[in-house]
Amino acid sequence: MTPTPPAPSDIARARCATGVCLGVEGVGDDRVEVRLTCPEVAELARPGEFCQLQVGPGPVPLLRRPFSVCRADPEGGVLAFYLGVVGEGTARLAALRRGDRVGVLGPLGRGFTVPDPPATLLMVAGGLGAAPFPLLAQACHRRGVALAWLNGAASAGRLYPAERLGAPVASHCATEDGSRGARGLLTDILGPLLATADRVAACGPNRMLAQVASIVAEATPRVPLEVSLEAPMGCGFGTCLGCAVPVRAGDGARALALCCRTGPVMAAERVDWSRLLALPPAHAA
Amino acid sequence: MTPTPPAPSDIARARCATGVCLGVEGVGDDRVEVRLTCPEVAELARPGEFCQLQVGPGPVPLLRRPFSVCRADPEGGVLAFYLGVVGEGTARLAALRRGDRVGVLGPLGRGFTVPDPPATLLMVAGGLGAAPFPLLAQACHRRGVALAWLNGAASAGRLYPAERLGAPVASHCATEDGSRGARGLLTDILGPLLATADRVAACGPNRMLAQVASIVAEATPRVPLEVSLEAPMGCGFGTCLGCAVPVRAGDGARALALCCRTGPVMAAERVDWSRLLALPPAHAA
Amino acid sequence: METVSGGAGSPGHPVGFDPTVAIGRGLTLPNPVGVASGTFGYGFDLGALCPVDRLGAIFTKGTTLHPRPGNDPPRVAETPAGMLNAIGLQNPGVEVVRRDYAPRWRDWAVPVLVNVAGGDIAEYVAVARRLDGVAGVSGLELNISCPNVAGGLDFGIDPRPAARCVAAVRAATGLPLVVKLSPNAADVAEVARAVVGAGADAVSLVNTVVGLKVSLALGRPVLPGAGTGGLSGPAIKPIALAQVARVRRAVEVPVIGIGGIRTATDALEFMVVGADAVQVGTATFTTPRAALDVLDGCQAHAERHRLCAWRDLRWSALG
Amino acid sequence: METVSGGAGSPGHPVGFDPTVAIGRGLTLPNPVGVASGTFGYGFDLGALCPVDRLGAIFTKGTTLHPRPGNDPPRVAETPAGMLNAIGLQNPGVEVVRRDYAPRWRDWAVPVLVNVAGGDIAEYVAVARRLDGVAGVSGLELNISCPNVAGGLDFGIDPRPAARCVAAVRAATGLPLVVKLSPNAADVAEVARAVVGAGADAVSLVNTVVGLKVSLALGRPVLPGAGTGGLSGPAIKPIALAQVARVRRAVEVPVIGIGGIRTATDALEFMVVGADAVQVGTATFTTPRAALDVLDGCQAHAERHRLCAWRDLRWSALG
Ligand SMILES: Cc1cc2nc3c(=O)[nH]c(=O)nc-3n(C[C@H](O)[C@H](O)[C@H](O)COP(=O)(O)OP(=O)(O)OC[C@H]3O[C@@H](n4cnc5c(N)ncnc54)[C@H](O)[C@@H]3O)c2cc1C
Ligand SMILES: Cc1cc2nc3c(=O)[nH]c(=O)nc-3n(C[C@H](O)[C@H](O)[C@H](O)COP(=O)(O)OP(=O)(O)OC[C@H]3O[C@@H](n4cnc5c(N)ncnc54)[C@H](O)[C@@H]3O)c2cc1C
Ligand SMILES: Cc1cc2nc3c(=O)[nH]c(=O)nc-3n(C[C@H](O)[C@H](O)[C@H](O)COP(=O)(O)O)c2cc1C
Ligand SMILES: Cc1cc2nc3c(=O)[nH]c(=O)nc-3n(C[C@H](O)[C@H](O)[C@H](O)COP(=O)(O)O)c2cc1C
Ligand code: FES
Ligand code: FES
Repeated sequence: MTPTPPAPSDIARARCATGVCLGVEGVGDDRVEVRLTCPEVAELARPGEFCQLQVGPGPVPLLRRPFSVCRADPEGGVLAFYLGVVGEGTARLAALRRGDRVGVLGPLGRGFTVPDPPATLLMVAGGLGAAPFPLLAQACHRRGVALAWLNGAASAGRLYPAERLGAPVASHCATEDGSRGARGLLTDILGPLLATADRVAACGPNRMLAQVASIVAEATPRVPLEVSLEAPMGCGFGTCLGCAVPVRAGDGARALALCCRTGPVMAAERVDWSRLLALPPAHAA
Repeated sequence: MTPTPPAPSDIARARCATGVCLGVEGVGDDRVEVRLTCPEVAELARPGEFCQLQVGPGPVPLLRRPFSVCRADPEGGVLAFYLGVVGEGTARLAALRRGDRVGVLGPLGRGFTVPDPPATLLMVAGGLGAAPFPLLAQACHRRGVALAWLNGAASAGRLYPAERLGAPVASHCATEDGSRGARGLLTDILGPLLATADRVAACGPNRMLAQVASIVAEATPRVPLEVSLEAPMGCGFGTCLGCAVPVRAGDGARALALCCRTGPVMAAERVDWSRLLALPPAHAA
Repeated sequence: METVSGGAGSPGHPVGFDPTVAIGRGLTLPNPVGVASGTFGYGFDLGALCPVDRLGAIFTKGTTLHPRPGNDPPRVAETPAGMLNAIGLQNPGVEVVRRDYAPRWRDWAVPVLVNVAGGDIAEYVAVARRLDGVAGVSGLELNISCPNVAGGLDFGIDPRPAARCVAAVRAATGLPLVVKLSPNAADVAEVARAVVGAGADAVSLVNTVVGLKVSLALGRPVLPGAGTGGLSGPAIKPIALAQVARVRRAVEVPVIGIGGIRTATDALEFMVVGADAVQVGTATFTTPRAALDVLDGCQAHAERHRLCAWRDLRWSALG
Repeated sequence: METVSGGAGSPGHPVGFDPTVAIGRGLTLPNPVGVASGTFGYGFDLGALCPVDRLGAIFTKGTTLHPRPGNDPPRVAETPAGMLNAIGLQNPGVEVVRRDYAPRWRDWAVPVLVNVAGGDIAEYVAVARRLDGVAGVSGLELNISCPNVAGGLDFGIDPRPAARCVAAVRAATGLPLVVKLSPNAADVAEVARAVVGAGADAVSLVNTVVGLKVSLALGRPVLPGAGTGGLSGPAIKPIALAQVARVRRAVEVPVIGIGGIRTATDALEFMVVGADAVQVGTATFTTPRAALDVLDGCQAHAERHRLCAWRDLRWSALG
């Protein structure tokens, strides 16, 4: 089974467009989906790619913010992003009103591999890391790939509703407070699920991804794992060199790769997990 | 006739309050009145005093912006400000929606003298300089002072409607394009009106005020003139020393006075007009 | 000081939390949040808008030997996340300060430090001498870094003249001496070392950064003269944090951090990079009680994190 | 160049409007709006997001003798109206530039100037020598002011080493030589005079200002190592304008203004205080075609005000 390899990040596909807000829908507790009309980008976006959204006229906040494309409907020309309020930029996006204009730069980065059927893809999402999976699930489903879904969050209200994925999935979940599914972390229940998967795609905090990677690396038979990483970004298109993440070079040597061009999605074995975890978390930047 | 002297600017009267927007009403072309509920300040504000309005959460724009109190209704707890969009701060105020909160620091500065009756006060307003006159007109009318009104603007749509003053006035106007009243500047028709006035209060651009001052100074009999000056302001309450305007000291020597404490309303003879006009205009700061 | 005192010693604090900050020569601030020179007058202006009694310290407007009228207007202009000022040291002169202001400060709970400025060393010395032993004056802040008067910067950007100036003032007064450093020095740590060597009890930084705003419509700078002024506000906070961290590594004396502080988080960030105390400046203009809000927020943080002293916040790499 | 050329010579301009900017040694920029080093790679990254053909100049990423991997992450952080970066001169080394990149630049309408960096004078000289006479390379911009590598700043803040470095590079190349000045010097005008004396054809300024951001949650700076990085963006515009005005009075050569330029108004403000050309930096990150928008706005301004040359904008007091 040779999966279709991810297309390399191709800046020629990126558009600097303007989206128009169609509405902001609450999703569970403290999470929203922001829907925009943005046909230029909606027709190009692939699973796991991201957009740099402008969160104001500037100069405060100054930089765009990166968000994974959650949904892209080429026919309707609609893009959706899933997010929670963690700071000024996300607060502004969550407060958009219908008709407000938003700068959309994208699609950017390298996305997830969509496997060739027959195959089962296990999608592993921690918290806001659910964002890229509706688009990935729909692409896989259209292609005939079976799907499993493992979602972890602090509480039931923070889980991403499986029915919103837009594709049939075998659904599993873990909550820290035990309010739905297993009590604990998703990594507590990941092991057994690997047996049924041909491939794993994961997105969430770096610490969670590192644990997922170590569990997958120890499982037999070993399944390919792709992870979507985060890094603070200056530009999103490979120019500022600001989003370096530690990777292992071909010869295993220490190296760095740009999260916005080589990633955000990378093969797990490419990532230098111990160096990554030694860094201050991206969300403190 | 000894007019009631203006109260000195008394910082003990200032409140750092929060107003709630009741609405933004269009007034003619490109001008609005912003109405706020702000009882603490509404009960204290006197004609010609101003408030420092917060125009956003910061840090851009950083500073509050000064606006003359246009109306203050102590019973209803309502304040109104008259403004046009000249930059970012005024754009934000004009875009306020009902229910939005606005920081209001005031009342600040020294206002206009309300003359003792019987007397006729001529109010001279250039453009946005109409702002302080509704409050002044109402205070004078309540006191039994008769009023004349001279308003100049670029065109009819920019004149401040006399009926909004809230008091009966003998009304005169000049427009640069001749679309209403005399064609030209208000200073073209000021001279003859002085004969009927016991006192003049003026507000508008520095250049206009200087001309008004020189016309009044040459008229016989000479009537007292008070002008409301503008200066870029850092604080509005006398601390930053940023709002200095050139004045003549008691002995006629060059001196400076703080627009926010000694002003914004000053006796015309106190102002050092030639030095004032030699400065870059406040609106270029 | 080992005792618990002031508002921060209120319930909720771990027993033994010490909110005070020792500056030296007997001066201990009740808490680390002061107000910056030139942004709080001589403490009388704000009245009920910002009651002074809970402040950690008041640093007065820069004071010279004789009254100064200040610069021609315009004197202030807004910039992205900052403002420029070119007040030009308008002040009533030291005689008014010692005769009229100091007596009123005597009964205040808050220590008042007079910010001293001058055109040459002799003027600094003369001002300091006239304030020596004056009841109500808790200390001096030597402003060797004002960018808005001719000569004002020279002392601040070069270690040697800075040290000469400080040594001369040191000899003229027994008052606690804080020296205010300029961010326009090529190496602020060198200047800090020099002034501490010359007798400074503490250093404060940063003063404003030299900046200029242009009016395209006028085809010239907004401020008069050469058009330059001092940049303050949030825009300079990263510059100030970098310099405080640098000075913290260079000297042992207390460091007072200044520059763009609007919130408790801003103030605590300065403590992370080694500030013992802070001053709130420009923020007072938009929120008159900003310093009190900052203090309240810092105290709440100390309680939440059960600090024993502000020092607990310091980045470990700074020792 | 006396002829009318490029987009700015289009209808609406008074006959004789000259949009070009002469740098010296035969290099004339087609218009005054370039893109700044480190914010546009080597000109290949942005593709259709910002077509290069109408740009006034491309200043490449800082280039060293050998490839450099750059600093550990995180490398960027946002600040009020600005950003910090500590990229650490990640670049492929001069060999890749001369072998792979320069040939592709040969057919471009836009002049490409390679930004040269190094750890010592020998490295600057070696890089410059390797680029001398390479087709496609229109000039060098000597970065004696990078705050993010050990030693990078030393050349920029002191006139003597700056002059030595420039003189050595001047001897090694016949290419037009722009020297990029640091805003962290105590007196940028002195450094400017020194480098012009040593053979610089033009100067550009400012590079980033040393800054630091703290994460209170982590109790340490956000950026690794000492925590400092280079501050860029609108926050530093007033600082850059002040320094450009100062350098304009100090030297006769062309001055290229940099710092916080996002709009045509920003660019024109730099011309008011004496800049002959400008570079758009951080703004490209948020608006990839920012430099073209700035150019269009400047040209519209020139038409509206019927300028004969950009020089007409200059503040009269600067002569
Ligand atoms: C490729 C990529 C895809 C992402 N997709 C999503 C998504 O689909 N949904 C979602 O909710 N979030 C996503 N993020 C994270 C999102 O970009 C940040 O939460 C956002 O930038 C925070 O902006 P803010 O202004 O609200 O917060 P800030 O005020 O900037 O900061 C608040 C906190 O968020 C942190 N933060 C800032 N930038 C980043 C960053 N690049 N990565 C992580 N943390 C950051 C800050 O450091 C701070 O601690 C993604 C990040 C990357 C790199
Ligand atoms: C005591 C006083 C009372 C005022 N009352 C009114 C009023 O009732 N209605 C009204 O419309 N305007 C009034 N103004 C002017 C008003 O303060 C400015 O128009 C406003 O600050 C501009 O803010 P902005 O952010 O929209 O413009 P900015 O983006 O700050 O600038 C736009 C233009 O307005 C100029 N400006 C900024 N501050 C001032 C200032 N203090 N005075 C004059 N121009 C300034 C700028 O320099 C610039 O040219 C008053 C000014 C003062 C000093
Ligand atoms: C209007 C104004 C006047 C100032 N006057 C003085 C002064 O007289 N002496 C002095 O040492 N610093 C003076 N400063 C500098 C401040 O004390 C402070 O160092 C600087 O503003 C940075 O802090 P901030 O960003 O919090 O304002 C002044 C600042 C402003 C804004
Ligand atoms: C991410 C980044 C990388 C930079 N790299 C370099 C560099 O390699 N060489 C250099 O001379 N300047 C470099 N700079 C400085 C810019 O060229 C410019 O001088 C500075 O950012 C100020 O301009 P701005 O405010 O428009 O960004 C860099 C700036 C940024 C933001
Ligand atoms: S975010 Fe700029 S290179 Fe990746
Ligand atoms: S505006 Fe600050 S003193 Fe008048």
